[in-house]
Amino acid sequence: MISFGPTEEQSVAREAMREFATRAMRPIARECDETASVPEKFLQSVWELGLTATQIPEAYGGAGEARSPVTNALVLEELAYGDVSLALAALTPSLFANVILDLGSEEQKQAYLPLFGGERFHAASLAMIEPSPAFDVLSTRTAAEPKGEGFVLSGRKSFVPLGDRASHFLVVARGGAGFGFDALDAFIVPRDAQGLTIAEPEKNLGLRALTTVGLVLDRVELPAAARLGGERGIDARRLVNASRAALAIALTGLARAVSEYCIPYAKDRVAFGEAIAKKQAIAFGLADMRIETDAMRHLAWKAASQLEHGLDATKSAQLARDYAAEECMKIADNGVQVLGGHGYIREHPVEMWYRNARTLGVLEGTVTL
Amino acid sequence: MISFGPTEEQSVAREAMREFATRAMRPIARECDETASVPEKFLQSVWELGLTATQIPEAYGGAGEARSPVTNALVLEELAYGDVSLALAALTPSLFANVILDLGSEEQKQAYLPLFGGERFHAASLAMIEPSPAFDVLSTRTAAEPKGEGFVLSGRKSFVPLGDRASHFLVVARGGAGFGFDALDAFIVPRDAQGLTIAEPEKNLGLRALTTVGLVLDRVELPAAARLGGERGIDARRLVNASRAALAIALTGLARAVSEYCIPYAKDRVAFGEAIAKKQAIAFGLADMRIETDAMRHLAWKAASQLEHGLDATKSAQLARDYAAEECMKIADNGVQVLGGHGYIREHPVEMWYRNARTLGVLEGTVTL
Amino acid sequence: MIDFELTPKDRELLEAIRREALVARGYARHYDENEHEFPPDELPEAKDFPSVFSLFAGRGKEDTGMGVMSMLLTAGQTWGDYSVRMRRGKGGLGNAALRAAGTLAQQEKWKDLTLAMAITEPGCGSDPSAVQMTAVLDGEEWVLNGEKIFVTTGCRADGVVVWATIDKAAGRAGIKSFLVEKGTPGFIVAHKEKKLGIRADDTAAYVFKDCRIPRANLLGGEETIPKAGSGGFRGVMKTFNMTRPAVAAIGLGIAEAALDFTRDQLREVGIEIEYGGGMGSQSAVVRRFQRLEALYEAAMLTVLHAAYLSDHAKPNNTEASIAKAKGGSAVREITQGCIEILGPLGVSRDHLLEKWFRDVRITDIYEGTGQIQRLIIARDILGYSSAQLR
Amino acid sequence: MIDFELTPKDRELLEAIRREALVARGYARHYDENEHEFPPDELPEAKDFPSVFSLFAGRGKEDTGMGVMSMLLTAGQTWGDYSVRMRRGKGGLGNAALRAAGTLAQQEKWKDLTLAMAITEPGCGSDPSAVQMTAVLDGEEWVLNGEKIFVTTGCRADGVVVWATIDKAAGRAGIKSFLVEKGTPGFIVAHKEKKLGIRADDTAAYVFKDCRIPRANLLGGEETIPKAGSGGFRGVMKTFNMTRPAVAAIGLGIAEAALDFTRDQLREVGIEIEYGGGMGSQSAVVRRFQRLEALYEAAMLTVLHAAYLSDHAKPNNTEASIAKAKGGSAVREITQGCIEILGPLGVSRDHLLEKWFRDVRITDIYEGTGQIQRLIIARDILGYSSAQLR
Repeated sequence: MISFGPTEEQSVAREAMREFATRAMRPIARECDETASVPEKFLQSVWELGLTATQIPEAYGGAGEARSPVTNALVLEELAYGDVSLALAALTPSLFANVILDLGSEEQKQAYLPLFGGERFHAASLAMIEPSPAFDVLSTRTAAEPKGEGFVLSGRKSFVPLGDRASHFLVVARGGAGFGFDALDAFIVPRDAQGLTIAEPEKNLGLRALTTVGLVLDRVELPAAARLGGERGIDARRLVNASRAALAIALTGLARAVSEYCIPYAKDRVAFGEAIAKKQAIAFGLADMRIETDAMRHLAWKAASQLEHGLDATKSAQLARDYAAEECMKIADNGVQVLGGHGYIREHPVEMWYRNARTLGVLEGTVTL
Repeated sequence: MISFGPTEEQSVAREAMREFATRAMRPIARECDETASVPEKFLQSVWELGLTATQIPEAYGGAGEARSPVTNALVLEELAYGDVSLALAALTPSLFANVILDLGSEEQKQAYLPLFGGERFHAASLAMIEPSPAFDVLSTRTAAEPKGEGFVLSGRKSFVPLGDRASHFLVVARGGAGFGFDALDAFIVPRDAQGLTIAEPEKNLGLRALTTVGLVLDRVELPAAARLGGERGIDARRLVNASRAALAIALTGLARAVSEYCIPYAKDRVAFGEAIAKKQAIAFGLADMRIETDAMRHLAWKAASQLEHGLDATKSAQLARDYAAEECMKIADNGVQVLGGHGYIREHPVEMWYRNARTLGVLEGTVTL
Repeated sequence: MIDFELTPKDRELLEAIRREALVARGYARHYDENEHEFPPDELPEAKDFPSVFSLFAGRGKEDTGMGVMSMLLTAGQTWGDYSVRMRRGKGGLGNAALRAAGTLAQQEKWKDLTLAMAITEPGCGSDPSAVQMTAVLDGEEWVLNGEKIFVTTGCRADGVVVWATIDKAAGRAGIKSFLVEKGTPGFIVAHKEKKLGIRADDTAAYVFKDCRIPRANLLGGEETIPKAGSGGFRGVMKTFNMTRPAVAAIGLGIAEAALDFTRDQLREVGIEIEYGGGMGSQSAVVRRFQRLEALYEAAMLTVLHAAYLSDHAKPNNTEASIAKAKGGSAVREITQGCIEILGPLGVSRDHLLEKWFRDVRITDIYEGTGQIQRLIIARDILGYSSAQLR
Repeated sequence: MIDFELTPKDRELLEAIRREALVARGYARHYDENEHEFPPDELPEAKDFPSVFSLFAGRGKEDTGMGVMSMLLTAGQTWGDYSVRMRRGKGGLGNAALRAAGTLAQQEKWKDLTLAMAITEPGCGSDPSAVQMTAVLDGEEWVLNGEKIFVTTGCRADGVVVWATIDKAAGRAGIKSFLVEKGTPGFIVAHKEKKLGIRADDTAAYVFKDCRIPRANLLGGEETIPKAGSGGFRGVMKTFNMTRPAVAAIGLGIAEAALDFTRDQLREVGIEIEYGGGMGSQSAVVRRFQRLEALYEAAMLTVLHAAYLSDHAKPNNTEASIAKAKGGSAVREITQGCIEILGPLGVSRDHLLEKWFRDVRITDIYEGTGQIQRLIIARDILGYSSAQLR
């Protein structure tokens, strides 16, 4: 049944996150961007909201609530609205845990999910992106060669969230031969694995509060049990789709932040004798921001809902992500223009959102639902 | 030396064409569109302007003025400004003659150029397009197999201008093996060639006053002399580049027609108590029409100038044509929007220009410089 | 619960609609080339089809809401051909107005009429508040005088819901909707417009000359002018909260047909639309096509969202305009893009794509242009009155 | 004759500029990460390069005009790095104003100064007519009072051309340009702005407090207010007819660097940008890249066109705004698109692309936003005064 109505619980969760975003994220966002760091205190405060643990079954040390990509989408939009860099940092543990939940073997769930049941923030991450021009997940070069019972991983990864502190990495690699998703696998690599080098934090255009690192895998030897999903491996589409749906809704939250910042600004700012909001060129631009933010959200919700139903979301997730990347870029770009010179200086957040929109729009595998 | 200044002669020619477009084309454009026909009287009147014969050397029965793609671009913009369907019909003879001039062998020039030195309008045409989805000149399927001294042509063509009355067709076909331009050749096919079937006039979205037909070539046997350029054949790029540069400037003329029609309309039309031209949404749209029309013209001029210098215009012609197709579509689209309901009814020319913009934007080989 | 899956009953209904629509498509070119000829209420090939309406029976709480469903059905019809909208009984824009603004008695009385909606006048484009047509109460009758243009289904309709002012000085507040039945003396159908597209449609111009109608034909029956300025006008605007999304749905059904045709044609030359890969591994054609698909999905979802709110009796003025604005621009880009992708073949009248390109262009114009919709949205988000933002 | 080919002398000059520019590129990241640190007038590696200016000698009628050439040279500089613009002697925006509005004597007197241009005030964005800063004639001195923000090269410059009104009641007509040298009492450089990009640039805020300058520092020397209303203001606006295209050229040089970098990176993974084929035979990456190239070409040509008109003393107010508006939007789309094409690698600070993305974003903002330029264009084509179209 087609419905745009969140459940009672979902509405409550969304409200709580909106309040948290305004209270705990907005005030520190600029400083975290300038210093390119995320305060432990913040990570711990989000941890205590239980975002990662809630949907882990009690058997694995979680709160045992139903796994719901839709609920996670509602939560992510609000956190991204607060600050998308901090949101991705806070949700990095889920990037590892949710994938284990969805695609891991029983042994893997038992082995790794309990890591996230504790009191303290625990980081584990996903390594999908590679440092090559026009990178596309289908062009993944990191290879996993069978060796005896296990595998040997070789390759380079970049943009690994919280790689500086992650205890484990889910590394996407080309297992089988051939092109396309069927050739892709993921492997659980502990931080201290032989041959794994974790580079210094990367410096990026945006999402600066989110620490990302590069990984070099030089013939990293892994046991058979390290292969995600065990013997049968995984359908890498599921992994990519969840990431794209997540990016789509994160971009929606970011776009909404821009739009909601511009509205009061345009009403206050006077030029040629009246509020610039009364100029059609500005007013229509603000209307378009609202139109596209709604559209982005609907597309992301549809993908999330298909994920929740266990349906193939390959099409809906791709359309949602590509659409959101393009429209969020336009919105952030127009946000700078609405503020004019003030949009170019770091006294206002729009220049940061402009950088974040462009950065988030080209990343994959850095957040999931 | 970079210069945007036409010569004295070019300025005079442009003025004359502008006057002709307003006097002889605008008044009949709508009826020609509704009846899908072009009056002989009109073709004859353009013929008397000598557009085709002027740049044919006297030795071949022409007026012997210098061959100038730039001058032709200035002329074409004005004619397209008047009515692009009639413009293409009027210039169809040049579509054949100019290609012979640029790429034909001495024998071919002597044999065919005199056809255009007479008093009466003489039609000959070019057949490049084929009726396949997402047609691209590089995907040309019409094939020319060597047979004895000559060739055998087989394939289908569409959108052949004035094919209903053309005495000869320059048929683009895949001569050599391999992909790309080097495999392309052109052949001179007389109307009465064995195996050539000329279909009924096509019905199209736009350019309705321009009669176009489909050709079926069923093992048409041709002598060696029919191959354009003789033994050495041709560089098909030259053919395609000249066509694209021409399309770019024709689209510029069409865009200017829309833009110049909308300006007075927007100043006269009152809504919410004032001329709609005073609404930023309308005014900025009109400004964008002017910006892009200028940009389209500059790109087309650059390609035409490179053609005139005999330089490789492959890049400039492609950029100019693709850019013009996209921007002219936007301008025509916005033209309809500026007129609102009046833009949707056939009392105003903008709905016709909307159809013409979309049609012209996907055609190649229907006009040249 | 947020969900986008159709139930079996939903699918059954949509399949029935599309089956009929596909029959209509067989006549699409005929009604395009024979402008103003009316399609029959029932096409011979569809005579024995079970009535779609019978399928409405037995729909339950677990099925998609009727408002959302009506948008999908509307799109399903025009996916076949716009002319399907021209049949009687299916109801015109005026019927929506009657449902929204009429009293129960009025809705009952005129429920069997196909009603057009007449708002635009030669002098005022998308500016309803500039309505010049007057309605003067004379005893138990209203006397109407004025002109209307661009009246969709103006000839075919049995009657019309027309906007007229009972007090020009009151501006928008003075504007009321009246129902006028065909055949009423002084109600003249002036002429039909020749159009770019939707040629099966009849777009008429009306003249009202001392046209007398019963006092009871004032929709809603409220003869006084509300104090709170634009209140009365807002009442009139309410009319549009399902009409705006519906108009977008009409265009989107056609846009979907264009996408389906393009996908099929590309398959003919071995180009498959595959998903999952990024820009780096896509062809220009596939990427462009997927952008158009995304536009379709995005626009359709804004339509369904506006209808969903209406189904749950939630205010949807902003969302209705979002649906109309997004749909209006999406269908333009989609049909323009499909032709760009298919090239010369796309502009040939051997296929319907070029017709769909012409038909959808009306979407962003009638029932309030995209500019008007953006004004409405901007006012809502900025908290400006129509006086503050023009 | 319409022509777009460079002469050998043109090429020589451009190559020399680019050679210097490439040296500057080596320092680009440094000056980006050390905001407000001034680049030296001459970089060590470039010390022994022959002076570019020597190459101006011996240019003839057959060579490209100086106005057009200056645009190409400007773009050639920023193709290396925006910081090149920060050197002394190269002249700031104020120098252009001095050349355009100053008397010959004034031009001679201050020819060696690098001059900033101060227009914007905290209260007025792109609305110069709202200038609040006042200039009052007191004997042989003008007394200036007011604030200016977003003054490009405000700290580095030796002086500034500042807009102030000698009669607020006269509106635009009362606005005049004054030259104020650094060190003048009452002329305070308040602070520097932290910016998204062009960080080697210094953007300052000024405060003028009873700042006294010689009567002769009024550019043009015209102390009376012209009858014909906006005449005086138009005089001021004349300043911009080469500045607007130049500002676009600054951005386009950077955009070209982004295109070059992207092309090279794609080649690394075997993607060649080939021309000639249509959409049907292109990859998504190649088609997108070529669209960006077309945008660059189109924008650059509007810049050269505006300069060409100026070289031939033809009015170019509309064309100057076209160049600024087109350049401002083109550089945004180009740099956004290059990152989209290169993906994650494009946002890494290991490369300069992300910096170029930040640097060019100022183009559509300073010296009149894209909206202001469109207002100017619209007024010109519609024949509206600034009062008629706001």
